[in-house]
Amino acid sequence: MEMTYRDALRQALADAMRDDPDVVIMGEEVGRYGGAYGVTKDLIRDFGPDRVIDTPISEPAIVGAAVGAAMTGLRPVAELMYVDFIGMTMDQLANQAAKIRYMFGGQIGVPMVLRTQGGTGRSAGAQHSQSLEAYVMHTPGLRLAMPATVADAYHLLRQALTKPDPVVFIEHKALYTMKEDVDLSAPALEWGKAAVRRTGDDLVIVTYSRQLHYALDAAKTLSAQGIEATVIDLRTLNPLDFETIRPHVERVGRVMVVSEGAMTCGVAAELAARITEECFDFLHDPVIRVAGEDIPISVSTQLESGSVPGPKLIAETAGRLFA
Amino acid sequence: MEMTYRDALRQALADAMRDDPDVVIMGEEVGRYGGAYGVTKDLIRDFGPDRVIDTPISEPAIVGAAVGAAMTGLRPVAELMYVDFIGMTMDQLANQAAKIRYMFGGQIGVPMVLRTQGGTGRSAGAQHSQSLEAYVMHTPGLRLAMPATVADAYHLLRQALTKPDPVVFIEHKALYTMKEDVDLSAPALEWGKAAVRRTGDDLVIVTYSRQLHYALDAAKTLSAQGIEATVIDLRTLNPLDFETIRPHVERVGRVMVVSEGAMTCGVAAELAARITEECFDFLHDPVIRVAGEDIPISVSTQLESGSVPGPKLIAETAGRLFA
Amino acid sequence: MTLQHPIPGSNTDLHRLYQEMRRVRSFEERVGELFVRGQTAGSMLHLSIGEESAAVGVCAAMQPQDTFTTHHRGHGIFLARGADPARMMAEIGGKEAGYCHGKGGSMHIADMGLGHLGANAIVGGGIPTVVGAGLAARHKKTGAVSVAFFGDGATGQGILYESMNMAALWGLPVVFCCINNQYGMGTRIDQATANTRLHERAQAFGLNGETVDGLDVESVAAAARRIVDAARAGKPGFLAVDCYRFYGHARKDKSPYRDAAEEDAGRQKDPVAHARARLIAAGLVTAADLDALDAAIDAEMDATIDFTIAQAEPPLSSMFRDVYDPSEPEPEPVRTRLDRVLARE
Amino acid sequence: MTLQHPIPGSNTDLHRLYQEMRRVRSFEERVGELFVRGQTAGSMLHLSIGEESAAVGVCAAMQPQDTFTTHHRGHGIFLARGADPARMMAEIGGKEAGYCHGKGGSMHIADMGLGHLGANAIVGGGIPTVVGAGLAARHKKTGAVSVAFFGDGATGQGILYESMNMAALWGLPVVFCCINNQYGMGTRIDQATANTRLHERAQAFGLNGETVDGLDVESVAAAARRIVDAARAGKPGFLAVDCYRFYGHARKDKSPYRDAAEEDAGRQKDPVAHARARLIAAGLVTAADLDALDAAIDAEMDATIDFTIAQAEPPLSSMFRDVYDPSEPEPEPVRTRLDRVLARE
Ligand SMILES: Cc1ncc(C[n+]2csc(CCOP(=O)(O)OP(=O)(O)O)c2C)c(N)n1
Ligand SMILES: Cc1ncc(C[n+]2csc(CCOP(=O)(O)OP(=O)(O)O)c2C)c(N)n1
Ligand SMILES: [Mg+2]
Ligand SMILES: [Mg+2]
Repeated sequence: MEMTYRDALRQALADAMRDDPDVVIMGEEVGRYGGAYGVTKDLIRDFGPDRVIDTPISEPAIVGAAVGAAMTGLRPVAELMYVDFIGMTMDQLANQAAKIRYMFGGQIGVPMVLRTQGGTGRSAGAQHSQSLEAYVMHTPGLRLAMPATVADAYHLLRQALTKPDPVVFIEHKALYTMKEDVDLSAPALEWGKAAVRRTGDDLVIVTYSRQLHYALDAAKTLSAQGIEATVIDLRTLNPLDFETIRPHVERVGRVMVVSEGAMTCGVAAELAARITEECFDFLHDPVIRVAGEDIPISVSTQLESGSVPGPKLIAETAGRLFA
Repeated sequence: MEMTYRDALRQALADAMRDDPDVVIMGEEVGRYGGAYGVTKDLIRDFGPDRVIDTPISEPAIVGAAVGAAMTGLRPVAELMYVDFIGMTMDQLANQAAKIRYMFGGQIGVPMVLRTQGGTGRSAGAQHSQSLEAYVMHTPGLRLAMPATVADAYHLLRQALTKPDPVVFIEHKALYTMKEDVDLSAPALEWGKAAVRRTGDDLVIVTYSRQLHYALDAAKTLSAQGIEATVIDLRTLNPLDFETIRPHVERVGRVMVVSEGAMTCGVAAELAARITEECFDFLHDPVIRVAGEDIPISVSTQLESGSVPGPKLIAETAGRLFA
Repeated sequence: MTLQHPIPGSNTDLHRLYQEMRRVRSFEERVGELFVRGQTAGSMLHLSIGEESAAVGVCAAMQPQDTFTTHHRGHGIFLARGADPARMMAEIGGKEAGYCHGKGGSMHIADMGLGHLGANAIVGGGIPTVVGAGLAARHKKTGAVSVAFFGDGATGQGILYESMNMAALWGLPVVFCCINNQYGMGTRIDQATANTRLHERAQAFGLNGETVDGLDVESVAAAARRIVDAARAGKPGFLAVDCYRFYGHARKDKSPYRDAAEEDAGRQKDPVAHARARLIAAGLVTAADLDALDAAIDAEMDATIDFTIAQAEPPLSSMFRDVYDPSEPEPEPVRTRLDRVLARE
Repeated sequence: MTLQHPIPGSNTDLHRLYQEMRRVRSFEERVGELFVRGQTAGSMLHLSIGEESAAVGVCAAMQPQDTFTTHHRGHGIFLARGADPARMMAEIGGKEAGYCHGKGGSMHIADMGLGHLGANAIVGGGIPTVVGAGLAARHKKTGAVSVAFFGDGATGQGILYESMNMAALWGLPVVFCCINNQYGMGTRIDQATANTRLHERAQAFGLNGETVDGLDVESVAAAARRIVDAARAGKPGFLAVDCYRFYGHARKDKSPYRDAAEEDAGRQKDPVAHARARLIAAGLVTAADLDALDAAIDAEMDATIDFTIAQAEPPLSSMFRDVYDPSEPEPEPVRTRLDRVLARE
């Protein structure tokens, strides 16, 4: 069945709400408006305003209330309209949600999901285009899922809604309208497992979220040049599935990591450091980091697209590894 | 002259305030109380309540007000009592302070300093012991200074107070009482330059803040075993002075990076990735990351000290590189 | 700093206020058109049609040295403050000739010359800025008041209360101006709060607080003058201007969450039409006079579109500029890094 | 869930309230002593001496199914709710036998059994929690009210207003209880805000709002009952309890920013002494009766110190436990990673 990423997310929410009466959605415009990107469309009609809760524009308290709800028996899906707003909520997220189980000696967990979306692609400017997953990945106690495919949009969200710990779930704004043929009833890949989306013997590309598609595009270009890439989609950044990455790196010996987030101290840095320390003796070249520029994002479309990786940069850079 | 890190910071503030009438300090308990760690003691007496401003407990607005003051002619030093509270202020810091110059096409800068302190050492628990510099280092537009010595406490703060862009200045809570013999009138090392604190031919240790002292301790232990380490103190993480690091790495070929922050996606990851990609052909071993555990910090002193690097872990790990 | 009011002929206060409102209306209609033609940068465009009296009335109470911040729906405020509509339009179009060289766009427009400390795409993001500007104004004795403009939706943000508390505590020359267009996206104000008398919150923190009906721009200007003058004298204030968002939240939103009857009633509250009617009724001008004025305004605003379309995008080379001060090195581009890494001797 | 009141003999309401307050006072004196002896974990210890009527009066108005969060100065509240003082003392001592196995300490104590959703070292950090708990209580029809306890200093935090707004908008069974001990560290409440009638803010958001004098625990209990009962019926409320922080902010702070006269006057406002005097004046008990009760309480609390000192620290092996749910793998220790990296085949 063909379905968009957006619709798969909605389906996951609806199915989870049907299966678990404790699932509630809360956030700005999630109800009557149906979500700024349409993900929660009609859910308020189907589940009512007590389970699809429109909130005031109060990001810190939205996350804080979700923490409290999760501690007292609900399974809230809090929504941040843009991951760019996570800065207001980092205290509730990192000091409360992430640490409560530990600080309280294991008495209680915080089984909430924080749904949000990030990335470039709509020339939405410096405060609506960021890729801030590194803040989350750096914070012990927070799980982090970033689906790249329609099937994962569905399955990762369903799985996130069964997890005992807080999950930050970051969608990509440029993927909502992406359509794929999926059979949602087919068995899902396990939570926490990376997916090998393509196999080749010359180069391993490790990536996630929208950059998966750019990497696959680039892999096609490279294939035409006789370079065959393995492309790994991490799916979740916490847990990070190194065991899927390792054998490919050891087999191939050349690695590129690709992330849309700013390069310095970002996810690409972690991946490069991790791969290098675990597989040093197998590497012919340093792990190549392709990531977002260390600059804010402009509204100007040409500056915007210039400031994050794309298929061209990935393919060109990979090609030069073999020049 | 012997002087504590705390007194050097106070001296820097006082000297800057004398030299520049636009320098104002604002934060919780900075005035009458003299600062939670005594750094601003008596400054309100010397400069008055219009320049040493006690604020309500409103971290987001403290940072936001500093942004506005910096845009309109003041040079504010905003204080966050603990870096752990940065989560409430990340929107004002990362979406406003860091991006204003860029978004507004270079019309105006935000010459503010955000002084705060972090790290373990006082068994202050999960919400008062973190090392969150990676959030800042990952954010384009923010400068980041982390003094390890008494002289740097003074000079880096003085220099930060002349910079055109926002500087996050993170002190270490365990260093306030550290005393060193310093001549503050001696010429200061340039802003943005790393300091080579010790030179040896067997291993390069790259670190900053309190871990510098642990690394120097470990270097002594290693020296007794015949292993001589070069120890580099970064002083500022943005700018990052790679040009000081490079020749030592190329010369020595073995590197350890040490950070108190959580390992995953932290500063140690960036340093390891950067050193590896720039100096790959010179490395005998992968860059070794020694960093904080990916867990919250406990109040229990033994769990607290167990969760961050110390001289023993650094020396043992280095020793094993040569076993 | 000169406030530009390029169309001459103001003969009464209301006449000038009408003219300013009419310019905002005309600009907004055209920027919406530019958007539809795909010529604006940015997927988001928020029009202030219906809210002109707030922009014009409050700006009329401000002095040249005053500063301000706005929310994402700030075109009208900036225009009322004297912005050059062509440079505004160019910025919204993401062009090099714009106020921010095309980097900021509609939601991040600013101009230090006119005291515009910036629009903001973060709801509430520009509110604490004025507290700092107020501190600086007092410290430097500039006599400036700093005004934060924001929507009713921003009353959900805690930072508003933190900022009002500081302003009141320190007696700062600061004004919080809430343009209450009844909606934050699809959420009506009474769906976002249990007490819609928003000024009561300001009073509870010790500020002057008033709500004024935005239908009549002269009432807005009078209320603003009370609040701004008191702020200048050390008593900060809050002014809510009640109005109605005539169109969708952003240009593409058709407001399906509002019914036609409500929208019709809301659009009756048209401050431009109201001022026009009053001017004519007072016998000061004829409809023909105003038609001529309107036509002149529309022609001026039409020109901003042609200007914008003719302008160039910022060059790719500007991408790394202005992350830091020009005296500092630019961030190293990823490509430059890759060149070095891939070169390996 | 059983509320423990281990000392029998309550014969009147005030007698019970006195007893509870006396237990808090006794506990706090002893925990301060433990701190001085270097036996507490954590460099920060905040005593609630002088604030006993807030803890005891409000808890007296709560029902067993109710939940709550506290600030960093929360020992008294937890005790008043029925905590086991030995396990509390052990937690504050950082011992395995404590409520949180020594990981949380004084500022992060919690107990799901008694509905204690956690103390917090972030000023204001536990406030929105009760909004969520209120939503859950309504959803699950538990009949529970959730109470956020916090200090006057937390009124500086915007999240309080966001939370109150939500509670009022949704009619949640939630109470915001501000223990106004006049100081946030060294800052007196009138140095932190221009309007110290804090309940007016709650009213402006549409909540019930009251301020009560903490000298008289019966008045506090009565006010709390009004506020809590109304919240249970769907009208959330705010209660400020005026009291005085008898000692420093933390155990080591000597409050140099307060003068002796002020402190003397403040300490006159002693809810324990006041209740004692009233009990005796009413002829219900004699001073000797109360002396005996006090001695029994002190003996109980003395025992918590011996208990705590005898307990073990949490084992190092517990360090990686409870970051995630026990069903999930623990985070990999740095040493394990290093073992692998250094091994290299
Ligand atoms: C912090 C933050 N939260 C949410 C948004 C998304 N958003 C943009 S405008 C808006 C509604 C704002 O309403 P209001 O403040 O009344 O301004 P109006 O659009 O009515 O002018 C929302 C929710 C945002 N930009 N920033
Ligand atoms: C977010 C945050 N800011 C600052 C602090 C430091 N701090 C701890 S307690 C305190 C004063 C709190 O005063 P109040 O809320 O009145 O509580 P009290 O200590 O009087 O009980 C401050 C500033 C903190 N822990 N958290
Ligand atoms: Mg609005
Ligand atoms: Mg207090």
